[in-house]
Amino acid sequence: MSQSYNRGLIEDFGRWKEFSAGMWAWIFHKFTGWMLIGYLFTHIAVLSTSIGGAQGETTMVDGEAVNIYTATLQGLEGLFLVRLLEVGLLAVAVFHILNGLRLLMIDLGVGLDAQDKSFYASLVLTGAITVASVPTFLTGVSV
Amino acid sequence: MYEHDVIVVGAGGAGLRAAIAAHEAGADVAMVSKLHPVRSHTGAAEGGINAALREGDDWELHAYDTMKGSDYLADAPAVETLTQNSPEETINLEHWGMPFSREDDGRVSQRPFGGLSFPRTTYAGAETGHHLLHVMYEQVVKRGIQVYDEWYVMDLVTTDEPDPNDRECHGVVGYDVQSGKIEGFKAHDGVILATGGPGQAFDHTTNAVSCTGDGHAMAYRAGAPLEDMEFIQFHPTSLPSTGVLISEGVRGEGGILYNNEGERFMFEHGYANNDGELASRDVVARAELTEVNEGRGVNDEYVHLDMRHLGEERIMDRLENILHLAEDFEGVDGLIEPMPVKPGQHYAMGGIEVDEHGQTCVDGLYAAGECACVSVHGGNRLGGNALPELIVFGKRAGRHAAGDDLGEPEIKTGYGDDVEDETDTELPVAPGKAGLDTTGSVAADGGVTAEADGILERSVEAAREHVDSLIEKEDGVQHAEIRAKLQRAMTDYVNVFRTGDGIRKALKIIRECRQEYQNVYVDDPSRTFNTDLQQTIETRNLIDVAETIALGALVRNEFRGAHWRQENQTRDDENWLKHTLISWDDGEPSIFYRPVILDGENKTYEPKERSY
Amino acid sequence: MAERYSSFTPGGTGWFLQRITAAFLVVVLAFHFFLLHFVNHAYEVTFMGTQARMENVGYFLTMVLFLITATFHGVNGVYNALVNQGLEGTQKKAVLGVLVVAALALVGQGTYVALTMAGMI
Amino acid sequence: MSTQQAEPESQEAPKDPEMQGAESPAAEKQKGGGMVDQTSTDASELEGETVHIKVFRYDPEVEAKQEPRFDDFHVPFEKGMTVLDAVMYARDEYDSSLTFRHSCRQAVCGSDAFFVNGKQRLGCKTQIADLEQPVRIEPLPHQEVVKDLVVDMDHFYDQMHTVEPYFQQEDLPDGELEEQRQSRENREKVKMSTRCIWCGACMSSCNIAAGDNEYLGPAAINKAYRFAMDEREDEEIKEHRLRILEQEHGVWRCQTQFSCTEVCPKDIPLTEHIQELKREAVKKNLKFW
Ligand SMILES: Cc1cc2nc3c(=O)[nH]c(=O)nc-3n(C[C@H](O)[C@H](O)[C@H](O)COP(=O)(O)OP(=O)(O)OC[C@H]3O[C@@H](n4cnc5c(N)ncnc54)[C@H](O)[C@@H]3O)c2cc1C
Ligand code: HEM
Ligand code: SF4
Ligand code: F3S
Ligand code: FES
Repeated sequence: MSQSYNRGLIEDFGRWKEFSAGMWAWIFHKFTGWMLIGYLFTHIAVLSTSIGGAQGETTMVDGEAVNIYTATLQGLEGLFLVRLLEVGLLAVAVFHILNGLRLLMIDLGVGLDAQDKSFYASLVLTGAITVASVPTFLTGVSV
Repeated sequence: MYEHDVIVVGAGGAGLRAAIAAHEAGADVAMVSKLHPVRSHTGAAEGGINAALREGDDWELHAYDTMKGSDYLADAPAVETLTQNSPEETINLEHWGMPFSREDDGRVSQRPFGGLSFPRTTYAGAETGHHLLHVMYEQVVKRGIQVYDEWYVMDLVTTDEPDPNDRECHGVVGYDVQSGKIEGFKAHDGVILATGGPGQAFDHTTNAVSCTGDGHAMAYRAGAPLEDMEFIQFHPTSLPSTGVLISEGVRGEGGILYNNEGERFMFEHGYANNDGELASRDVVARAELTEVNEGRGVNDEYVHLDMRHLGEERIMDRLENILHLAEDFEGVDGLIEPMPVKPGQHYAMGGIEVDEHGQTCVDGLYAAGECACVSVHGGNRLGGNALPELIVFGKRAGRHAAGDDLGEPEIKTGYGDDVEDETDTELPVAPGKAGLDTTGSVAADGGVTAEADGILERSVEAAREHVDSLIEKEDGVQHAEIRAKLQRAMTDYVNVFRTGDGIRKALKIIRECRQEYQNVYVDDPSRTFNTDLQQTIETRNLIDVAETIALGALVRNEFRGAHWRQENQTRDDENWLKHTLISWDDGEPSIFYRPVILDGENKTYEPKERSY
Repeated sequence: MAERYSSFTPGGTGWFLQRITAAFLVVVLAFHFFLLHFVNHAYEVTFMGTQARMENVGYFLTMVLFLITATFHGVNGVYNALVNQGLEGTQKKAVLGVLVVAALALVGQGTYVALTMAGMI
Repeated sequence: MSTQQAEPESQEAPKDPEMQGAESPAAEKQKGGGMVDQTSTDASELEGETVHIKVFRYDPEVEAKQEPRFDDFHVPFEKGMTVLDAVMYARDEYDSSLTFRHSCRQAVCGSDAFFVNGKQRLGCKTQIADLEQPVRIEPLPHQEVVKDLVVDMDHFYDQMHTVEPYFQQEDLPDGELEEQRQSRENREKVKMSTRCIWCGACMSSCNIAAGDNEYLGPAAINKAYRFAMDEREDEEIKEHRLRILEQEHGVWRCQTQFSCTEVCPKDIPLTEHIQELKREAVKKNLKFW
């Protein structure tokens, strides 16, 4: 006899303000996972230039013939945007790793009581590592 | 219309056990309950189940303790049936997987309890009732027994011979709370009432909101007498705002009761110079109420139970759950402030009169559990004796209804040669008369025994009309108002302290409530989950039940067990070794008495002074 | 309810492999990142350098294994996520098909790339 | 109602004078529907303090309530007041059509799990003083609403029944009075899992259960845990139970979001139990490899 109707945001994720640590961890983990697999596909695509590279293909950079693989990679690396994305990738990867470790611990039944703390710890560590690595990532960038 | 061999009304411990037993005896059984089974109030029981299981203990000792605890108002055949069967039934629960607390050797644990000569209270942590209820529901699921949950039973379908002893019960009328549909349930072999206690007749109770005495009222209107209704157990330490029970353990560990002047009144006002806070439940409850009545209560309502001096360590170790209760339900931190407590209605010793097989005097109508009175508790129930009653007598009622032969009962029911009519007490008002036929009296159908189907349909029709009229009526009184008034009256005048004058006042107010109820209406026009409607019907039942409690309390002019009368503060074995019975006779209660049976299988239980 | 009663349950195996691959990935991914961003800066990567590393059999095998586990882990993760969102029936089968093909393509192409880097092709 | 004014016993609470039958929906919505006049509440002797609650209202059958809405009530505050006390007061004094399940008032019957200020809680176990006002009270998310705060629990019960929630040991000790032995440690192990009161809070809080109707859900899995870990049942029965749990919509669905554990009013470590079952299932399968 019950009626169903749309209770709007109660039913979906619109209540994000009321999410708890575990839910955020889940969402972030999902997000980072998808980013990583997406990156993996792109990564292999870019690296595919090595097929040409191996056959000695070149392209002209600043009037010089450079191995096409080297040129592609260094060309991309020369872009500020790519560097920035790389920092983002690092953040994503670090979070996924740290939270992944957290999840592995949870699967083993370790530290369940501290699951929210370990999530916050993952976040903080991710932040710290990312910030610390910015100089390394941005050196030698020619804008 | 639904048809089954046996219909069990109520799915608490008693109802579940009855259904399983009837099912095992081969009957097609269905349960009809206004709550989903696991919501039943059996789940609230904490203490345990009394059963003589161990070396050094036996059923006879248990029977002796029970008779003594009852203040010699229990019927020996019932008590002996209980104590003989409890061990087997308790172990049966274990076989069904009940998580009892365990000893080192892996056997079930037992603990001492008030009034018991042997530690025979079998328990599962502090939540024995919860486990008992769930384990039995699990067995019902396992057996695939049909459960109509959230179906409210409005009335019994009974033939209408003038003498209740000739009547037959053919089923019930149910109301589907979710959809508002009203349907008949035909029972080929029997209807078992297991509707629990009537605690909501009082405004402060440890009982659930659903404990509205529906079964009592239905049986009463069908002509089955209610027995010993005046015997109500009050628990001295319940939280004032909700009635949640604070276990006796706090006082056991050394908790102290104070009034608003900081006096340790149990001693300072001489209520119990030896035992103080540890005096028996009724003594402490009366003391607390005296303090409040004499103006020494906190906020004119309660007293303080202080355990701070026990120290955090000891409290955390032994009374941790009490801290949670006080915090969750009263917002009080027991470590830094005293806890407010006051007496609360806790248990009804009386109920629908039945024999050892759970039969009432109406053919095909059974009752079991707190709503019934086989009389194992008499004037006072021992802690841990209600749960075994559920499983022992629930099972017997189920088996008997399904056709198992349990032999000839020793206990008699109904009005008969062996009863004595009440002639002495003058009643302040002619109780009952007013406003009787709001549900279309089931037992009034023109004098001829109709075919079962015919009565069922007529009863369903009457119920539908009744509900329509309640909903269609546009204004009048709301039930909540009447209920509140009734509950106050009961708590003010038929509480721990009872005086003839007070009870008479209560009866007058009850009668007013009955009159006001004539004008009751249901504001919510919806048929979907109309709790307003359900509660309105319940309130009517409460009026009937409250009246029997007050009437019983008025006629019994003695002090026995939980029933105290100012006019006569001693136990009067000369005149009162008898049960009070009240039956509904053409809309008017008639009162009679039946002698108590003190002759057991091997011995007679001679009344002795009840001192511990 | 109980529709599948075989002792080989895809749910459990998938779950288990997801964890095992994750544990493996922690090590290799960290190694990978460290090597190519901190030891050798990515912007300095040249074909020569890559080739030099790849010619080491241990490194080569690690990288191929890295690719396979990462692909399994990633694709299986995506698949689980979609199933959790209520993918059913043919849709589910279709998605599984697409993902398997994509995964095989990725591993195939990746391995091919690695082989060229190692100069084996 | 006005005729009943002079009753000595009735609690001195403000009655909404404008209370209408719901046949006049417009009036109901404005007044009887719970928009209780602040001044009339102030007149109460109860310390003058009131609690502001916003209660979700919906009734498919009553025209004025077909469009879901929130009603405001101002309830006189008393020390120790719980969320359940507040809605009961609102019902008894202001609007008798306010509908919710409740029974025991002591956290054992599991009837009154609501969504209170964005979290699944038992009404009777939640002190209203601990909450931010206005207190928003809604029916449990992810279940169909029957009316007001009442949700349809059938799906929850179905899931509970799916895991065969009953003891299945057939081999019992000889003799009626002989119990099965169980070690204290083992009872301790299953103790928390046996405390479930079927309130449905966990199920309602779980995003996965919300998205996948066939997911057994934390409560049912916990129920299965209660038996699977009970040493009184034989190994084969445990295996049978694990087989039910490791189906596609069983334990693997759980993404360890922990919301179930956080909301459980009985403090059952649900996630822990689910995780342990996952490991048990893997262990069992590894044997076949
Ligand atoms: C706080 C507390 C602690 C207790 N502790 C102990 C203890 O330690 N040991 C002990 O032995 N006893 C104890 N008791 C007493 C004991 O728990 C009860 O007497 C017993 O549980 C009653 O069980 P029952 O099956 O008769 O009724 P209940 O469990 O109350 O069940 C009543 C059933 O009837 C149904 N019902 C009612 N009316 C209708 C209707 N009109 N239509 C359809 N269905 C209806 C309800 O839905 C419910 O399912 C305690 C009681 C309380 C309140
Ligand atoms: C380096 C260490 C890594 C660890 C420890 C790790 C850990 C995990 C774990 C435990 C899960 C399962 C979550 C669950 O089922 O609840 C997961 C999911 C996932 N991982 Fe990883 N992972 C790692 C690397 C990667 C990489 C390199 C990729 C990309 C190729 C990746 C992509 C994914 C994806 C797509 C998911 C599914 C996310 C979802 O649920 O939607 N992970 N990871
Ligand atoms: S596990 Fe906890 S939250 Fe879930 S139904 Fe049981 S008691 Fe409620
Ligand atoms: S919230 Fe849901 S995802 Fe798992 S941990 Fe609880 S069942
Ligand atoms: S009313 Fe029973 S759990 Fe809250």
